[in-house]
Amino acid sequence: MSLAAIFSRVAGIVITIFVIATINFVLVRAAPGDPAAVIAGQSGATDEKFLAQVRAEYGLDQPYVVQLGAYLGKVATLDLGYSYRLRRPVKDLIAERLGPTLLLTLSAFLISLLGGVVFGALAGVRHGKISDLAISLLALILYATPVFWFGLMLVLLFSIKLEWLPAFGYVDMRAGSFGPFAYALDVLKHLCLPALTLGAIYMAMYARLMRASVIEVAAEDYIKTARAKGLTEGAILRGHMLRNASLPVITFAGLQVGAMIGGAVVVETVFSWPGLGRLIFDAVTSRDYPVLLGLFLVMSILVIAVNLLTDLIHRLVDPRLAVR
Amino acid sequence: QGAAGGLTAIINPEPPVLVLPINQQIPTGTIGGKIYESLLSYDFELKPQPQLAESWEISEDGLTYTFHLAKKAKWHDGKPFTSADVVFSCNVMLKEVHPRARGVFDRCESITAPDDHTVVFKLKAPFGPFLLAFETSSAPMAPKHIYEGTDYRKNPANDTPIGTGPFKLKEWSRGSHIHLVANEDYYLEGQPVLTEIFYKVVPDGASRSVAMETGEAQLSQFADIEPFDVPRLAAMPNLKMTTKGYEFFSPVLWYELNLRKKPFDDLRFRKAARLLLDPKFIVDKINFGLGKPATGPIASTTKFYDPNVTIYKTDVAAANALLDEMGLKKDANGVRTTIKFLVVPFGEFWTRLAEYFRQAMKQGGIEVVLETTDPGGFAQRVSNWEFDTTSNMLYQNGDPALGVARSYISSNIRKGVMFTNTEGYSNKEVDELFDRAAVLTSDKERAELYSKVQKILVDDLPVLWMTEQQFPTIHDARLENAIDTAIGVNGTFGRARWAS
Amino acid sequence: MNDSIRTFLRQPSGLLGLAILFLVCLAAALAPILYPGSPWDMVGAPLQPPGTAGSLLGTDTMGRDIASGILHGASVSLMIGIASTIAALAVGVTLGAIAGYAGGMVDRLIVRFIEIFQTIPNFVLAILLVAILTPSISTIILAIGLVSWPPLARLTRVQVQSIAAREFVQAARCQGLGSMSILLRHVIPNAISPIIVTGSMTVASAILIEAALSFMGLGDPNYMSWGYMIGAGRTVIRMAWWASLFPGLAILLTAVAINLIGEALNDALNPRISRS
Amino acid sequence: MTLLSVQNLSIALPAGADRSHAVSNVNFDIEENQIVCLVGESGSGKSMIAHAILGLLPPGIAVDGGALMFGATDLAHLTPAERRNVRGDKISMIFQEPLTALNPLKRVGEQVAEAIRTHQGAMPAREVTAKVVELFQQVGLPDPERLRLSYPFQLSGGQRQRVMIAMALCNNPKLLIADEPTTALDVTTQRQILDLIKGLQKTHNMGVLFITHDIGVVADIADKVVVLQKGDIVESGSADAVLMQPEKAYTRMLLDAVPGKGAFRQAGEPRPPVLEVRGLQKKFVTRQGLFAKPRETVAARDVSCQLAPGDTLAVVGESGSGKSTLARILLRLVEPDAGEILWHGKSVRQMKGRELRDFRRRAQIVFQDPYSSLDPRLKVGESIIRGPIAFGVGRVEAKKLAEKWLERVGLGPQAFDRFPHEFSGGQRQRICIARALTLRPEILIADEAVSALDVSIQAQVLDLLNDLKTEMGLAMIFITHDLRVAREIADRVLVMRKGEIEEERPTEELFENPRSDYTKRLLEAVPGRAFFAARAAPA
Ligand SMILES: Nc1ncnc2c1ncn2[C@@H]1O[C@H](COP(=O)(O)OP(=O)(O)OP(=O)(O)O)[C@@H](O)[C@H]1O
Ligand SMILES: Nc1ncnc2c1ncn2[C@@H]1O[C@H](COP(=O)(O)OP(=O)(O)OP(=O)(O)O)[C@@H](O)[C@H]1O
Ligand SMILES: [Mg+2]
Ligand SMILES: [Mg+2]
Ligand code: NI
Repeated sequence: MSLAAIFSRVAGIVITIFVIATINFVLVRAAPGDPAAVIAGQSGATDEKFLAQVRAEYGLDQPYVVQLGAYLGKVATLDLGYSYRLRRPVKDLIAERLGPTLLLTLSAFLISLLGGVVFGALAGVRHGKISDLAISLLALILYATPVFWFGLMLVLLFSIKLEWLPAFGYVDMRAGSFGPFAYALDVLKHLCLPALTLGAIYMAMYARLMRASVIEVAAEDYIKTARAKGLTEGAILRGHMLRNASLPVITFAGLQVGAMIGGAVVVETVFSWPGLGRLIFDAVTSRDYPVLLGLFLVMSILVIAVNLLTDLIHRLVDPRLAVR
Repeated sequence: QGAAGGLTAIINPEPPVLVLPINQQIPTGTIGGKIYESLLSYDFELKPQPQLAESWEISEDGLTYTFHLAKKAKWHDGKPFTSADVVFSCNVMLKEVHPRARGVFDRCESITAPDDHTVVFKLKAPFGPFLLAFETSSAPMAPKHIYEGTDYRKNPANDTPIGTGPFKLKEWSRGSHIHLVANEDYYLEGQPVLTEIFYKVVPDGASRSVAMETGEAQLSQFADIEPFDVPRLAAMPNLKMTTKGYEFFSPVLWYELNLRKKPFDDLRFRKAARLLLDPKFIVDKINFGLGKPATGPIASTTKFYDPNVTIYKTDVAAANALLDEMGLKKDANGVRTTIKFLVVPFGEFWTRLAEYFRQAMKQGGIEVVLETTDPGGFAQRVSNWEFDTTSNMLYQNGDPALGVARSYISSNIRKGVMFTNTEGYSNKEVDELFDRAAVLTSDKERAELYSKVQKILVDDLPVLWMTEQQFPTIHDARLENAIDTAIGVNGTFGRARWAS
Repeated sequence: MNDSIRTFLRQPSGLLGLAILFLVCLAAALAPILYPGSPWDMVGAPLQPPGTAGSLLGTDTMGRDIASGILHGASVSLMIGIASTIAALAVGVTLGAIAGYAGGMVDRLIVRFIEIFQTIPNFVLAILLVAILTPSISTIILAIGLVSWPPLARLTRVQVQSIAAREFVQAARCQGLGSMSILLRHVIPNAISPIIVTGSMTVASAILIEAALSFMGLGDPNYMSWGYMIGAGRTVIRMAWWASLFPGLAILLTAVAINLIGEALNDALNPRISRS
Repeated sequence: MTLLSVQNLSIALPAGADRSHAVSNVNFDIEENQIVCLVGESGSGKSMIAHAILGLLPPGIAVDGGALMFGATDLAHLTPAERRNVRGDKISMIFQEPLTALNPLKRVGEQVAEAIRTHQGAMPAREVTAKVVELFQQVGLPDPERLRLSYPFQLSGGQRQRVMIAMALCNNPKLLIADEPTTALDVTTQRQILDLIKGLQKTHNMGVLFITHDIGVVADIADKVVVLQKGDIVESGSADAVLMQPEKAYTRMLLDAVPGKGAFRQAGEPRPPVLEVRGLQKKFVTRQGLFAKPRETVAARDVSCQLAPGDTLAVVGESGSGKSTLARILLRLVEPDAGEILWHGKSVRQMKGRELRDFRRRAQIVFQDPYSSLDPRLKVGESIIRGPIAFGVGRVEAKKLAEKWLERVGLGPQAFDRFPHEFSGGQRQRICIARALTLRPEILIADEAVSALDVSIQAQVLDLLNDLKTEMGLAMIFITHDLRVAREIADRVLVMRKGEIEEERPTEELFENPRSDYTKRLLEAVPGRAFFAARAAPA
């Protein structure tokens, strides 16, 4: 990537963050009632002293532009505000929840991408056969399933009926006394259902895309060339089709990261996963706006980061981008 | 396993801090109650028992209370606990940071320490329930050597709470668990028995039940277990359920109508609304059998309860007749009037309560539109009287003077303050009865006055009392002596032990 | 157009989708007749399994009839889905068409704007909007509309751009047709079908978003919706699976139906497939 | 010795295809060291035969009769494994589109190496690389060491086709099948590739099955010719025999249809021009990103020319030389950076509103791609009458006009109510011409209007245009990359290269006596020149 390209990329990110922060600002101002009361809402009783403190902190007595500037300044210094409900800086709250969310979304992302590519390729190669039909149908259904409901049904099946996997949580409560290996294993066990829930829906999406893409690629001339070379079908699939066909899937997956993080909010709620999504749920039910706004910003940044990552993958896979 | 050993309990939500003197939310009380103590504890009948005070006496005129402190009591950092700490706590710190304590200790003329182990409270006027003010959450003792002269709320020591209780904070892993360990230097002989307590943060209701079911956790309290799960868990052989240990709180639940507005100012309307409602429904279908219908403002679990008041039976026809009499006619859709209901934004229970209210009122042709807000907006609207109807639940804190009168006396109509007389009820006679009952010291005399006030209130229906809420404490069947005071799970757990 | 309808009707999956959607609409229409009371009415004992005591699909924690809730919820879900899609279309198509047709600086600005909105986790934004503006049917529609427009805008832009560059559009210009009539008669008719298809799928995703919002407790408390029912049934899933299963199936079926229809529309509106 | 013997080959098409068999009862042999050319119009089944030999027929299409004897084995009946052994080893193949025939995500060297490894078993990587480099040298690729690490998109069309050839040659096949390997290339590149294939065929003693629709190419390289029409062999035999003494009418027609053999058109007296272009400049700037440097392409640099009524000006040049851009600028579909366009002395660039529409009506265009230049949603008639209606002609009258023109271009009025996709490419092109002519233009710009068509149809369209032109006194700008077409139709020829005018002369002068080197090279590269010159001479 050229220096100019990097530069314009960075500029893009900065602009995006700026816009999101502005949305945040506007939203707080859009909330009905006194913004100070809204921000301070968690204190239970509306205490005048407290309100004054909030007003001063947010500069609510200043003109809008000055307020916006001050707010952006805070964002720039990573000051995401203070949760009066939890009596802690939002930054800390988010920091301690970031790990589980990353674990969940990344594993779901991998599951969905790998599964989508594999199943989609399978269906694409078997185009028109029974296995294609089965995969396509399943994908269609999964794609139309409400994530949280799917999660609940998995819990019903795997935790309540079969008792194979834990239904909720991140680790067993007794895990503190486990060894590191047992601990990891326990987290893994807890991770199964949420990651599967979140991953499956997107897997369905990617599988559909991959299938179409494989069918399209299969008709490409270079596949004919590969056949004319005498390669086996397996070698053609591996060496020529997969990579080309997964390009649109990767692009799309990059676009879906935002949606996936949104999905994580719901999945974490269903599975009591102690991540950002769970924090959002708690913040929503108690309308803890500083936390909500901070989370919104952080999640957007997360999306940008993952977008960069997919971009990188894309560049690795597609030499045409790398050179340009 | 012997009597000692560790206990794993559930905590939800995670408390913001553990320093009980500066925060009295429920989870803070539960965990803080192991770390901090006050002068007294109370048995199930709310009779005072020794805690940091070994003994006490009250003067004839009911104006002077003298407490003799436990001599061996020490703070967790090794400093001795003395009467100076009590004076600092009650006279300085709590007055600043604890509104409820301020209300009580402002009644004192002076709080003094004649020697290291004696404290004397001199009241300006007699106050019947004064001895009930020394419950842990109501008047937690704070170490003077740490807090004196600092900004209490921002004191860095708030991360490492220092109390006198039988357990000390070892580790707090935010979002995960709080680890308490036994205080080896505890002043009461043979306490604590347990070696450690883990409080696990489990924000999800379903996971909490699972944790109890599997034995991952051995104790849950308050609203930890969703009501519908309680009967199931209670029936499990390895678990026990009790509703004891909440006597001090004895919360009463009611629907609140804004009496400043029409048609709520009309007693006939309130009566009709009351007749449309069925407390049994709330007990059975929203609470899954926990709690019992309330007959009036004072809970039956507290001292001055009088059952001989007007009893309202659910009667839709009578309600409609009353409404007809008021001249509220049904329109083509069978709607007499449309009112709003401000849904309490604290979870499913409150939502269900709102939904029930809507359906119940419908039978009388009263259409209810639910409004939702956030907790901030809720507090703001209720305390500023910007609502039609809502629901509310208040702790009685052991005595009508502490926890009941505040909702009905006209001197407590204070705009902008939550948990006051927000419905706007005003009745001179009631005011007077409550005032007089508070300053009497004889229980018998007080009971008489409270009986009178109960009768008046129940006939006047300032709010529509529904139920006396009960909380289930579910614990491992082998856990003993954990619930031994009127504050149950908020107690010290000094005597809690495993059955061998 | 007739060809399109014919092709559409030739596809079994599209027909199946139509049939399911028809049933859903029928359910919405018949709800007041089959279950004349309000879906909030507590008709029986709580948590009754399906088929007992006159409740077809069982009752929920407050003894409300699940079947009644599903029928009454149908119109709420459909209404929110359609209304928020219209909102999204209004924003997306307008912005996309402007960007595609104007090109240059305007285009770059709008594209940037779309990109930013695509970066934002849209469900989180929806939560934020609804939470802050307080949940009501109109704020929910607004929020869903506001988070659903970017793909539509992007698609519209690409469509308009590619159609405007087609040689037949240039030919039309050479024939002396004015800009307006080219836009109306050549560009839009040719660009519209993928937008219709994506728009129809947006209805499904809007229904899903609404369900998720209600599930999170951000629904309008005065309307019975499927997401609300799942949310309310979630805590009792161990003892009353029916309380969350059936409303979930309702959402699933509706979304599948809409997607099937969308796919069939896609084929039907594609002249190469429909008229060969 | 016979290398491959095609015996009574029939290939069945699936139900619903345009005919029941792609080819039926096809017989021909390919000998060692021989180039056999398979010619025929589009859709005649040439590719099907080639694909059948390697077993690469698309799903649903199968050999349903006859044999493909390769030595003693029948290629039509092999197991998948046996077939793979033949593919790329004894028989290899090159395809038409060099861009799409290579995997865009793999280095070209690796793609060749893969073919080597597949058939020669495990080999040390170094050896494979050495072999690849050697092959690249053989096919005349510059700097093979570096080039083998490139990706296809980094190579030009001709280079890619060379890579394909290297890949085909890597296992020393006995038979090479080339399916229109040069159709997508510029004439000069085509020339090089043809020479290369011919040269390699000699050195490797290969048999080659060369598929083309271009008789000129056949004349240049074929030892033997097989003429195919709608799946049947019309005629086959040695190249000399078939080309010089064609027996069948179809073959003769194919030969006659090749443009550019008749007498040169003579430019008439100089008349005042309808259209005059002075000093046109156009630079395309593509922005790469917010801060990246924009890429600039010069599409026109100081272009000037004139067009008189009744004149035909051919614009020729390689791909990307700016021909289409010129056409678009003339019609103001693209705004030039500088320069003047004068229509009857009036500045077209100053025109607005009515005046501009009036000009547009008098200057019509027919595009190259007959598939994208008709609105797929409109009936053909509707597409045509929109123009006249826009100029105030009544609907009924416009319809009459359209029907008249449809008939005039040989389609008949029943075409009016049909959709574009119901017509073949040639028919569509005629519709476009009808659409242009209903507005009675003075100037007709044809942008590669016949490039997508088979020679026979091409000849028909060219004839039609010629007739119409004389009839209506049209001034025509004819854009083409095919010099033969230019020679056939133009009074004057303008040669463009990279946005600049290389040469502009009357047709005869240019062809007989080119001045610029570039023009010379272009002329020399035209396939079948010698043959057609020889053929024309006795006539
Ligand atoms: N996949 C297919 N399905 C059905 N029919 C097909 C298919 N591919 C080709 N055909 C038909 O087979 C016939 C022969 O096609 P083929 O591709 O061999 O023609 P060709 O001579 O190579 O033409 P061109 O010069 O255009 O490449 C044509 O009528 C074509 O319509
Ligand atoms: N809209 C555009 N934006 C940027 N570059 C363009 C644009 N149109 C044409 N070009 C560039 O201008 C140059 C000339 O293009 P033009 O289409 O006029 O070539 P041509 O001679 O018609 O080629 P061909 O024979 O392939 O049709 C090419 O390099 C092309 O990439
Ligand atoms: Mg072909
Ligand atoms: Mg061109
Ligand atoms: Ni050609």
